This record gives sequence, structure tokens and C-alpha cells, in this order.
Amino acid sequence: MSADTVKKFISFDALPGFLARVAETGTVYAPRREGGAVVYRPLKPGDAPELGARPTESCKHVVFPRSETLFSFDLKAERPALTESPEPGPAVVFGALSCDARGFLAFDPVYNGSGTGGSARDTYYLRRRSRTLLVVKACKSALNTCFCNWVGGGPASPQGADVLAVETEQGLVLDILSEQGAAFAESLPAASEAQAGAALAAVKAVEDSLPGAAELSAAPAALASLFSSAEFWKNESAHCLYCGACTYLCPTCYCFNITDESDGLSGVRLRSWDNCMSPLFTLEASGHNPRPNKADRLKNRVGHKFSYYPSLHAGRFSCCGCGRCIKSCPSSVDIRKIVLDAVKEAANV
Amino acid sequence: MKIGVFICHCGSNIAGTVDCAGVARRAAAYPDVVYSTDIMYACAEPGQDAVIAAVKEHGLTGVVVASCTPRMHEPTFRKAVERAGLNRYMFEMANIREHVSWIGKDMEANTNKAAELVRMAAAKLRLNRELKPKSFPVTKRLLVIGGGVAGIQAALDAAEAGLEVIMVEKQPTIGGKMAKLDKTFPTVDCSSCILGPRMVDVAQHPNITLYAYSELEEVSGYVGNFDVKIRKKATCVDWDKCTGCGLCTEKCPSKKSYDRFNEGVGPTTAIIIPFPQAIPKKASIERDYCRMFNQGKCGVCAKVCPTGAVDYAMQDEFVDVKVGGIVAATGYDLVDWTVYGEYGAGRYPDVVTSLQYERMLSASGPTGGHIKRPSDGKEPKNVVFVQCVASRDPSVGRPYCSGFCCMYTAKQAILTKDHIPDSQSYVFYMDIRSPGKGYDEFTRRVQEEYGAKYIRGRVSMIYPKGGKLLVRGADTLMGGQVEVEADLVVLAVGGEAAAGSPALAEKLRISYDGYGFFMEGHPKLKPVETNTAGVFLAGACQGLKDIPSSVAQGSAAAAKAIGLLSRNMLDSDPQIASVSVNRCVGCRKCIEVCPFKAIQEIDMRGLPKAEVIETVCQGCGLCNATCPQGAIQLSHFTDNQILAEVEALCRF
Amino acid sequence: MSVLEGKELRVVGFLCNWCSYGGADTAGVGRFTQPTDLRIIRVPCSGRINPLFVMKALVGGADGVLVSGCHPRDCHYAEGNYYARRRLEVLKGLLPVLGIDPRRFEYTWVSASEGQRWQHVVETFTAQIHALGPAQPFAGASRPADRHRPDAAAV
Amino acid sequence: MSIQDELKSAIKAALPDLSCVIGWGAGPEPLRAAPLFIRGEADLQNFSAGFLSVNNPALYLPALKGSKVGVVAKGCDARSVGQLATETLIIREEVHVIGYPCEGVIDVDKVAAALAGVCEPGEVGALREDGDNVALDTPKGEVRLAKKDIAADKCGRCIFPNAENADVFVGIRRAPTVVEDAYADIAAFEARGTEELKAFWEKEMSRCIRCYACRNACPLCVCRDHCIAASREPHWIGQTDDVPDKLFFQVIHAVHLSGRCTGCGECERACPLGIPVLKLKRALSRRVENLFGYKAGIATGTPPLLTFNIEESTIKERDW
Repeated sequence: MSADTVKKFISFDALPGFLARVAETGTVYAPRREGGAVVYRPLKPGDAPELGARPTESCKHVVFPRSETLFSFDLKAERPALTESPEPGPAVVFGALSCDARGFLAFDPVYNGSGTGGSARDTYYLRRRSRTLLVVKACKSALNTCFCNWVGGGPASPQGADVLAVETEQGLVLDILSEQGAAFAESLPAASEAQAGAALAAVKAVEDSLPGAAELSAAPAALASLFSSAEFWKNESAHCLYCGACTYLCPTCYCFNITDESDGLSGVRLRSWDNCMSPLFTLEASGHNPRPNKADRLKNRVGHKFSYYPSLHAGRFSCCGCGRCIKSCPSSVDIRKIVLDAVKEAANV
Repeated sequence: MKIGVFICHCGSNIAGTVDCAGVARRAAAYPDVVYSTDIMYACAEPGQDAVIAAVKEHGLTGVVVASCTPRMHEPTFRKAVERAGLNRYMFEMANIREHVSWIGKDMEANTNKAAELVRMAAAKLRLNRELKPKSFPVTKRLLVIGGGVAGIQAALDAAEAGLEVIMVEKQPTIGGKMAKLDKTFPTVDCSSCILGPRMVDVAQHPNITLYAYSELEEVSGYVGNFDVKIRKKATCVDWDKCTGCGLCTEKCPSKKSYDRFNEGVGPTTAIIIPFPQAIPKKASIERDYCRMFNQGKCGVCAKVCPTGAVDYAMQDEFVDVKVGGIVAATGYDLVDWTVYGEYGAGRYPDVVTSLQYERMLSASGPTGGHIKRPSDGKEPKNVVFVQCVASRDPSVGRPYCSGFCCMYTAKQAILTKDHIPDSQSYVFYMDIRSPGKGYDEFTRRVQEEYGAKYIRGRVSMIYPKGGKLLVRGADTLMGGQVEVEADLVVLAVGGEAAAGSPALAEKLRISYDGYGFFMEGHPKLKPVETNTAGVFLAGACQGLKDIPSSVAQGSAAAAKAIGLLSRNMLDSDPQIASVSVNRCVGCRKCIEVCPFKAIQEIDMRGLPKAEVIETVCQGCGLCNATCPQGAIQLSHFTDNQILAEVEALCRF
Repeated sequence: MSVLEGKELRVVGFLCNWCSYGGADTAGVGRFTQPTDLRIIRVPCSGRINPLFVMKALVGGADGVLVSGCHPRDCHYAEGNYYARRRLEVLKGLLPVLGIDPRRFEYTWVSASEGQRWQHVVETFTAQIHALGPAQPFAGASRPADRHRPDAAAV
Repeated sequence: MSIQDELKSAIKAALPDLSCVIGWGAGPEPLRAAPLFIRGEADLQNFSAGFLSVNNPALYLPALKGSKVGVVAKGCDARSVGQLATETLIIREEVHVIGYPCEGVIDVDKVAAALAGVCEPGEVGALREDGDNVALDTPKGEVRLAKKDIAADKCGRCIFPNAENADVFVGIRRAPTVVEDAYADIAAFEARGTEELKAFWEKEMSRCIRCYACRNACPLCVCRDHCIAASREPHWIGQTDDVPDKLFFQVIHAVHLSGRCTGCGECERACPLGIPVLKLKRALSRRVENLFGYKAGIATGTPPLLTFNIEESTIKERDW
């Protein structure tokens, strides 16, 4: 939280009413406890968001739906007709984690065409992205699995956010970080100096509570050098059960698959999440799979995030350090350990 | 795909309650349907020609015909689309007659349902694939199960046509029920005189191998190549040595054995030759009555046998044989009439069955052809015949008409008069059923020439009085009770499927009805075929019938078998399972459940995989439903095809 | 139009070719009147019926599913119906826990000669489904009415 | 010798003949262990078995078919081994099972509930086992919890705490839990009625992200790479985010496990979104036990849905 940006304030009591007004112009997503998980759900008008709930999933699906109808088709008419899906409406994610917002920064260069000189712009992604406002709520504590500070983030990092909210005793202090953020908070009063000061102190306290960050600058080269080290990857992946939990919970995993669901005459074209841990991911029509086993696939997943992606995108890791892949992994695979092992292994070779 | 849809009117059978043109209009909008029309009779020649013309004119690659049941005309239309140049499996049928127009009269609902069934058929057809049969060689050998007159006829006809025939007979002799009869209606000619020579023909025919006192143990395989295991039951007499001299049967001390051939009219010995004309004329031991088996000592027959043929230690033997076709001719048994308490439930010796009476009438029977009352050996004067015992009687679970009792009762009444000129016969009947050639005349003759008194009514009670039996019943024509004093009562007991019929049907994988009679392929058009290719029916096992009909059906079954086995090669049904080796994980579940052992494990570059043995697979699809990853799919009934049908019904 | 609104419900039948489909034919030949709701999918053997087909229909919008095969001992393929019996009997245990009324699914045996029995089964089952009323689809299920209906205009 | 030491010496003794022994070692945070592949004696120092030994090591066995492997097994793990062997998905002789008396394993969701208002489980700095209790270091000080209150549900009804089919068993066998109706939870759940349950699954399944952790954590799901969940040929389910497609996968999983599921609960534990997917399988297991008396992984012989009786005395068919 920077000292020289505009700060607004909203009390906890005023929050439900304020968000209800926001919801009149778009969908407001906020974390909600459900079962043993915390998921982003559209907030019902008048409901207070569950500020203490740390989302199990990332909010990437608001911009990049788990399964999106690209268009529907009807081939029976005299002229075969394609119907575009309706334009998505505006959305606000209220209470995103800082790492969630930073996740979109890994998405953007892939989908906005910057990697292809602007030729391959993904309009489906971009139209939702431009209409989604991210209100990040700074974390009040770190989990054992958190490592945002290893990859350039922090519990209250403003990167990627339109608004950064910090919880204080009376309410939320909002740091306005973009024009859209300013419009969102226009009706709110400015924060007092005391309020802003309390927010700064809260941020500092949580930042200080984080253990020190590991040094990862050697990771891209180390992982590249281990590309052919089958034994290393076999050992690292031994207990991996190659489900898609890590990728689907990850704020930066952006892969998808396209399928048609059709009765032969009419149907829809779907874009659905795909994940590189799945044996189908690189399965070729011939039946050949260049990544036939989980060791190959885990190598790709880790290598992509910490070596291949950075080599294409100015050194940025495709990882925001949210730790969900560790926290929710059914077999306790720890990506931090793999990267550090790789650095160590490469140094020994 | 370009689908053509043809909605058949079937005259007014379908069009009477289905708007066929409306269905055709709706079908025109279904996926891939490019041509849709209604048609008066799709199965008739002009109808088939119209289908063929449309295929050519519109470049159709698949055809849906909505008409009657595919069990009727699917083969017809498959041939038609083949003539049009398409693969025969690029065809689907929607059953809008038996399943729609014939079961309801609501035009709107029927039309809608018909359109739905067509949608379903078209949805499946879109996923049909061209299938091509494979050829396999045929074993030119026929198995005939049962050596009664129907089986004998089938065996002789087939053998005469040059086929090898294996005949299996449960009893120690062939001849069946007909061999027990004294005379036959309506000609009153001697049964054994007409049957005997044919039995001898069976024994002597170079193409026929007879296994008497044998039963079918197991059948596997499929049309053209059945593997059959025959159990040769231990006769305890080596038939290679036995000359049929009969010395053993004379000397056997166990003289109170039940005489199966003579229906228990008088006892017999434990070692027997069933009757003088038996084929094969060989002795066999009935262990239940043999002292050697019951008391552990005796051995008389072994001592007297001039050829040393008796072998008490003989065990059942098994013979494996490969055949191309099977004729089932297992005949019938009499219903157990002792369920009728009002007829004495078997307690009165002078109440006998019609078949027992035949043995009394027969010159080769235990009484030497003299009619004698079992109780006192006296010649009866008043003989009462009771018809419809366990026929047309729902109360004992036999609601059907046995068909032949009216005629044989008339015959027996005539023979009674011939044997005992001063006798009087009374016949209690419900209706006289005599629709055969010369039959009705016969039933008139017995009344008019032989003076048998026919009383229309059921007998309500038979009870002994003095040395006689009092038969009480209604006379529905006269309207009152009648009582007849009888010296002997003959029950015209109805027939039922031979004991063990259901078990045999299960081995043969054919259907049977609630009474155990085997189901023909179609009640009219496939009277001797079954739904299992290569298995045919002859005689009373398919439904009770008299001798002429049994013989006719025996010949018919032989003709069908000859037609089948005249071919060197048969086409296999390509609707069988196949394995996608990429998806198979070698879990063996399909192998575990396959009823035909048609799936084997193979090694593919070190990985276990399932493989279907194409000629053995029967296409049931059990493996398909078992395989969790759908790696094994039944062609023409794949998961996707059935799912498309489900979707077509549920999505719209 | 799929089922007649207000008149019919969506009843899917899976019948083996050799016995029950023949039994339904026999019922037709005998002109044994039946309700029109049922649509029959013909399969070679009840053993071919993956319980998941039943579930696909029930989750996909069917109001009732009826399976019929050859009587035990009469299977054309000797054993298919024995497996079907176990699998379908077990399947009944899945319906209540999923929130599907178990009365929406039945299996039975009808032989090719039992036209009257088939009529009775269809009448009884259809009445049972009508008593239960239409099944509420799972949220997000494409309701029949919501679906794109290419043929609706042609009627 | 402690159980830990006994287990270590049992592993050590077996290792020379095995390519590896699968057990448990330290995980990414204090409340979670990780499956450990012990390939040499050096790996043994990371080994521990006990309250955190949640993962089912049998999961890894089918993929290792063809080599000799050891597993340290809780009772429920041993049932999975037994079922895999019964179905010949593994060769029993290739697997060296080292059993020990299991006292139950942790359910982190229950810890979360117990720590409500204190901290999240992910903030616990250390866990110490202390007899029937555990002591947790939280940002607000030590919290002591009874193991039985935070043990997995399956442990409360465990009839198979000892790996009875083990090749080596270490320690003293525990008595199985005696429960009157092991499926009382399912009966109570069903009692909520079809309408409520339908709404229940609609809500629960709407969270599903189709990651298939449930499937991949299941030791008996051996089609994994060829699962029909994602195949087009056959094409059982679409790739939408709709409840029917997502729920149908759970139906597939349950049906494919009927008569095979040992109730190890890994599917439900693996679900990152906390969807109670084990319920469907337990409903079917209850039915299979009632009909055929078959307890998967304990019973031997052909699984009930791969065989039949001509007369089924326990199947009461409808009398039409």
C-alpha cells in the first residue's frame, strides 16, 4: 500500500448497501464459504461479503470461464448460421486475493497478442477482462503454503488490482489504483489519515510475518538444464497423482481445449479449461503422446511456470505464489520444493 | 451423411392411426435427413424399388424405414439397401406398427410417437458404420436330438440329402411315443408296421450315427460350428458285444421293475430290451431295480450273457462332436394326471391313461393285445373314456388344447369294439376337435358304426362301487347328471413339453414358452426355425401335434438344415464386439463375463490387451457394458449409438 | 414436440431384442392397447444395458426408465440377463442418494410370447410415472423446452 | 521398540528385494504428510507412520505392476491392495504389504472446524502427537485437540484397522470399531428426501472444477488415462460447466466402483472443493453388501457384478 495514492474508506456496516448498488450495474463476485471450501459466488444484494474467508479457488473463472460457449451453430437453415454468444456484462470481484489479481498479469500477455505482435488477440478473454474490476483485499496472515514474496508479490501487492482494500478495525481502507477503481469508489468518502495510517500498519504487520523469500533467479536455467533428466523428474513426480487440481486452482494456468457439442445439425462450440497434467493434453490423433507419463507432464508444468514462460515474457514467472497447488494437492506435491531441488540438482551436475 | 426416411402406411395398418405424411414432414428436419416421404407398402416390390430409386436419385448414404417390427422386415430392407449399392448396415428401422399404430388409436399421440421413433432411428443411423461379414467354413453335420417320429423323419431326410447325421436319444431305443401306439388314426393302421421300417432305416443308414440312451450335455459354438458334448449314459452292457438275444432279460431275477416302455402296465426286469422291435436292439440295466446295484450281489445276467457284454462298472462316457446345425425333436410327455383327486389321483387301478391303454391294445404289449382290467384281469364290458384331462383346464395350468386326444380317443373306442365286440364305450367330451383330413368322418364313424356313446360334459367324479367304477358327470346337451358304471376308465390325458425341455432350451440358447414348448422363430413364417441361427424344431417339442404334422415338421426342419449346410461357407454376423487396443487397459473384466469365451488376452508389446475372437463372438454386448473405459464396443450397438438414441429421446 | 405436453411423460425403455422386444411386438400383434408415453430402444441383450444408460436418461430428462429382458434361464446369450439383474438391482441403490425417486426406474422380464404381460407392465409403469409426475431436471440441465428444436417449425 | 522403529526395520529388511517401499514422510506443512517412496535406507529417516498417514499408498500399485514393491498399509489401504489383487489389477505376490495397527488418521477439514476463530489449518506452525491428543502451535498459542474429534469419518466406523492380509505385521492388533449400522449416515442422508437431495447435489456439484482429483486419488480407478469422462468415443459426457455433466461423472465413478469400492474415502478427501462424493459410492456399497454380502477388499472371489447366481435369493424382484 503506497502512501501517495488516493485512499477511500467504507465501514463494515455500509458495505452491503454499497455493494448492492454496485450489483445494479454488474455481477459482484465475492468469496463465500461452501462445504469445506471457499468459492467466489455472485453476491446477493444486501449480503455482506465474507471478508475472513480465504478462497480455495482463484477468481480466474470470472474472466476465463471453466467452460465458455464461443458460439452456437445451426446447419439446417438454408444458410448455415453461427450465433455468437452474448456479450458478457460487467463484473466486480470483491475480495480477490492479491495473488489472484497478479495471476491475470500472467494471462494478459498470452491473450492480448503482445507475444505475437498483436496478431493473436483473444477477444473472448479480452472482452471479459476489460469489463472485470478487481478489488483485492489484502491478506491478514500468511499460510504455510504461501510464497507470493518469492515471485515478486506480497500479501498486499497492488499489482493487477484496480482497488486494494485493507481491513482495519472500523472498516476497509481502499487504495485506488486505476481509473475504473476510482469510478467504483467514487461515491465513498476519503479515508482519514488515521484510517490510512492504520491500514499501512496492518499491511506492514502481515508483510513482516512472512518468512524470507527463496532466491529463484537460477531456476529458469536450472529447469532448462534438467529437461532430459528423466530420473530427477521421476522422483519428483513419484507421488503426484496427475489430477488437475493444481492447474485448475492456479491463478496463472491458462490452457484450454475446444470441443463441439452437437447433434449433427445444431450445437455449440465450447472452450473449456484443460490441464497439462492430463494424459489427454498432448495426446496426438495418431495415438502418440510426447508426454506419456506423469513425470513428463509435471516437468512441463513446473518448467513452464519457472523457465519456458519467463523466457518468452521478460523473465516473469508464470506463478503468483498463492500456494493453492500445494495447499490443495491431494498427494502433497510442493512446487516450491521441486523448483529448489531443481536449482540444487542443476548446481551439482 | 445423407439420410432418406420412408414412412410406411402398411395399407391402413399404420396409416389408420398415424399421420404418415405428417411424420415424413417432421422427419425432413432431422439431422442429416435430406429426403423424406411416406409410402404405401415399403416392403412390397414397388416400395423397395422406391427406396432404391431414392437412394440413387438423392445420393442417400443411409436409409430409415418406419414400418413394422425389425424382427420382421429388417432383413428385407437390408437387402433392398444393398441392392441400392449401400452397405446393409447403413439402415435403421423405426417400429411404428407393433409399437405404435397397433397399440393405440389416438392419432395425435401416435403421430408424435412415430416421429420420435424416427428421430431416434435417424440419430442412431448417423453413427452407423459399414460392416462387412467374414466368411467361415461350415461343418456339414447335423445333430438331431430325439428319436421319435419327427426326429427320425428329419434324420432320414437329411441323411438322404447327403448330410452326416448324429442322432441322440434319451431312451435305450428310438421310436418315441409312436412306438408305443397300437394303431394310428384315422386309418387304423398298425403303428409299428409303419414306424418300424423307418427305425431300421435309421440304424442302417450309412450317414446316421445313433447315440441311444444318451443325452446332450453341453453345446457351445455357433451356427455352422457347434461343439456338442454328448453324455452316453452307462447301460452296464457293452453294446458292441450285446447281440440282443434277450437271454439276460429272461433270467433276470428282479422281475418287478417298472416298465417304462409299457407305461407300467405290468412289470418287467431290471435288465431290459424295451420291446422286440427296439432300435438298437440292445440290453441295458435299470440300476434302480438291479439287485447287483441295490444289494451288491446277483450277477445273473453277467453269468448268462453268451458274449460277456455285461459290465456293472461301466461309467457314463462323453463324446465330443462338431456339428453345423441342430434339430430339436424332443417330443412331449403326458401331464401328471394324478393331480385330479376326483379321478382317484391314481389310487384306482382300473383308471388308466390313454397311453397305458395303447399298450393294453398292442399285440406286443404286456397283455398280448388282450384288454384286461389291471385290478382283476377281467375283460371290461363298459369302457368310459374321459377327454380333456389336463387339457383346456386352466385350474391345473394347462389351458391349451392338446389337439390329438379327440382323435385317439375315437380310435381307442373303435379298437375296443374290435377287441371286445360286446363292449360298450362311453366318451365324455367337451368339444370334438377333428379338423384333419378324414378326421371328422372318423369321429362320426365311431359313433355311428361302432356305437360309442358320446356324452358332452365333464366328468366330475369317479369312485369305486362294488367291482366297478361309477363315473358321474354332466350331460350338457341333455341338461342333467349322468352316471355310468364302468369296468374300465381311460383318461385322455393331455400332453406337455417333455421333461427337461427348459434345461435343453437353455443349452441350445433358444426360447421356450410358459409350458416349456420351444419357441419358433415366427409363428407363421418361421415355424421350424428358432431365434438361434442353426437350431431348428421338429415335432411336439414346438407344440403338441399328431403324427402327420410331426412328420411334416421333421421334413421341414431337415429341409432348413439341408439348406443351411449345403453351403460351404457362411457369413458371420459382423455385429460383434471389437477392442480399441489404445484404450484397453487389460483389466480382464470382459474376459471374465463373456458367456462364449470369445475374448482372449493377448500381449501387445508387453502390455496385456483383450482381443475378440470374431467367429466366436455372438454379439450380446455384455463385454461392452462391463468395460469401464468403453474400450470394447459392440458394432452397430456402440455406446455412442445408444447414447444418441437416449439423447434423441431426452433432449428434445 | 417430443412428448405431448400435459398428456405424456418421457418414458424410455431399453429392451432386449430376443425376448422383450418380441413381447412388445406380440402385444402389438394382439392389439393390446397401451399408453403412448414409452419409447423403446432396442438392444441385443439386457446384458448390453450399461446401468449408465439408465442414469444418462434419468439425469438427462427422462421421467421414467424401464428395462426389460429375457426371463432368467431364457437369455438368448445364456447369461446376459443374470448380469443385468445384479447390475440393475444394485443401481436402484444409487437413485435415492442422488435425489432421484427410485420409482422412476424398474426392470423386469418379458418373453416374446408374453404380449399381455408386456401390456400390463407398460400400463403399470406408465401409471406409476404419471403418479410421480414429471421429473424436475437437475439445474443446468438443458430442459427439453429450452433446447433448440429444429423440427418444431415443420409440424 | 516403537511402532515407528519396528516399521523402519521391517522396511529395511524388505528393501533389498523391492524396487521401493511406499509409505509416508514429511509433507508441505505440519498437518499434512506426503507419500514417500523409499528406495534406499537413506530415505528411511524421512519415514513416519501415524495420525498424518492419510494418503492411500495402494493408489500407486497398478502403475508399478511388474516390479516388486512394498507398501506400508493402514487397514483401509490393505483393503485396496486386497481388492486390486482380487481383480488381478496387481499381482499380490509382487506386493509386500507391511501392516501396522492404525489408530485413525487426521481430517484437516475437521481441524479447520475445530480451529474456527483461532486460525486456519494452514497457519498451524507445528503438530505434536500426545497419546490420544494432538497439540497444535497456532498464532494464538497452543491448542489441544482430541484425535477422535479430528479423525476422518471412516475411522469412526473402521472395521478393518489392521492390515489383516499383510505379509508382515508390526505391533499389536487393534480391535475393530463395532458399529450397529455402518451405513447409518447414508440412511440419514437419504431420509432428507429426493427434492432436498437433488438441490443438495446441484449446489455441491456447482463448485466442481472437473479436476478429477477424486478419480485420480481412487486406488481402484485404473482406467485413468482412458477414462470415459473425457473421451469422445465413447462420448458419455460433454465438457460444459453444467451440473448434469459434472454430476454424471460422479455417477460414472460410483457405478464403476459398485461392488469394488473399499470406502477408503480418498476421492472425497482429494476434492479441493470439499464435495462429499463418497456418499454415492457408499450408497452403492451398502446395497452390494446387503444383496451379496460382499465387502470389497475383505471378501475374496469374483466381485459381485462380474458374476451371478441363477437363483438370486436376495434379489426380490418386483411382482408386476
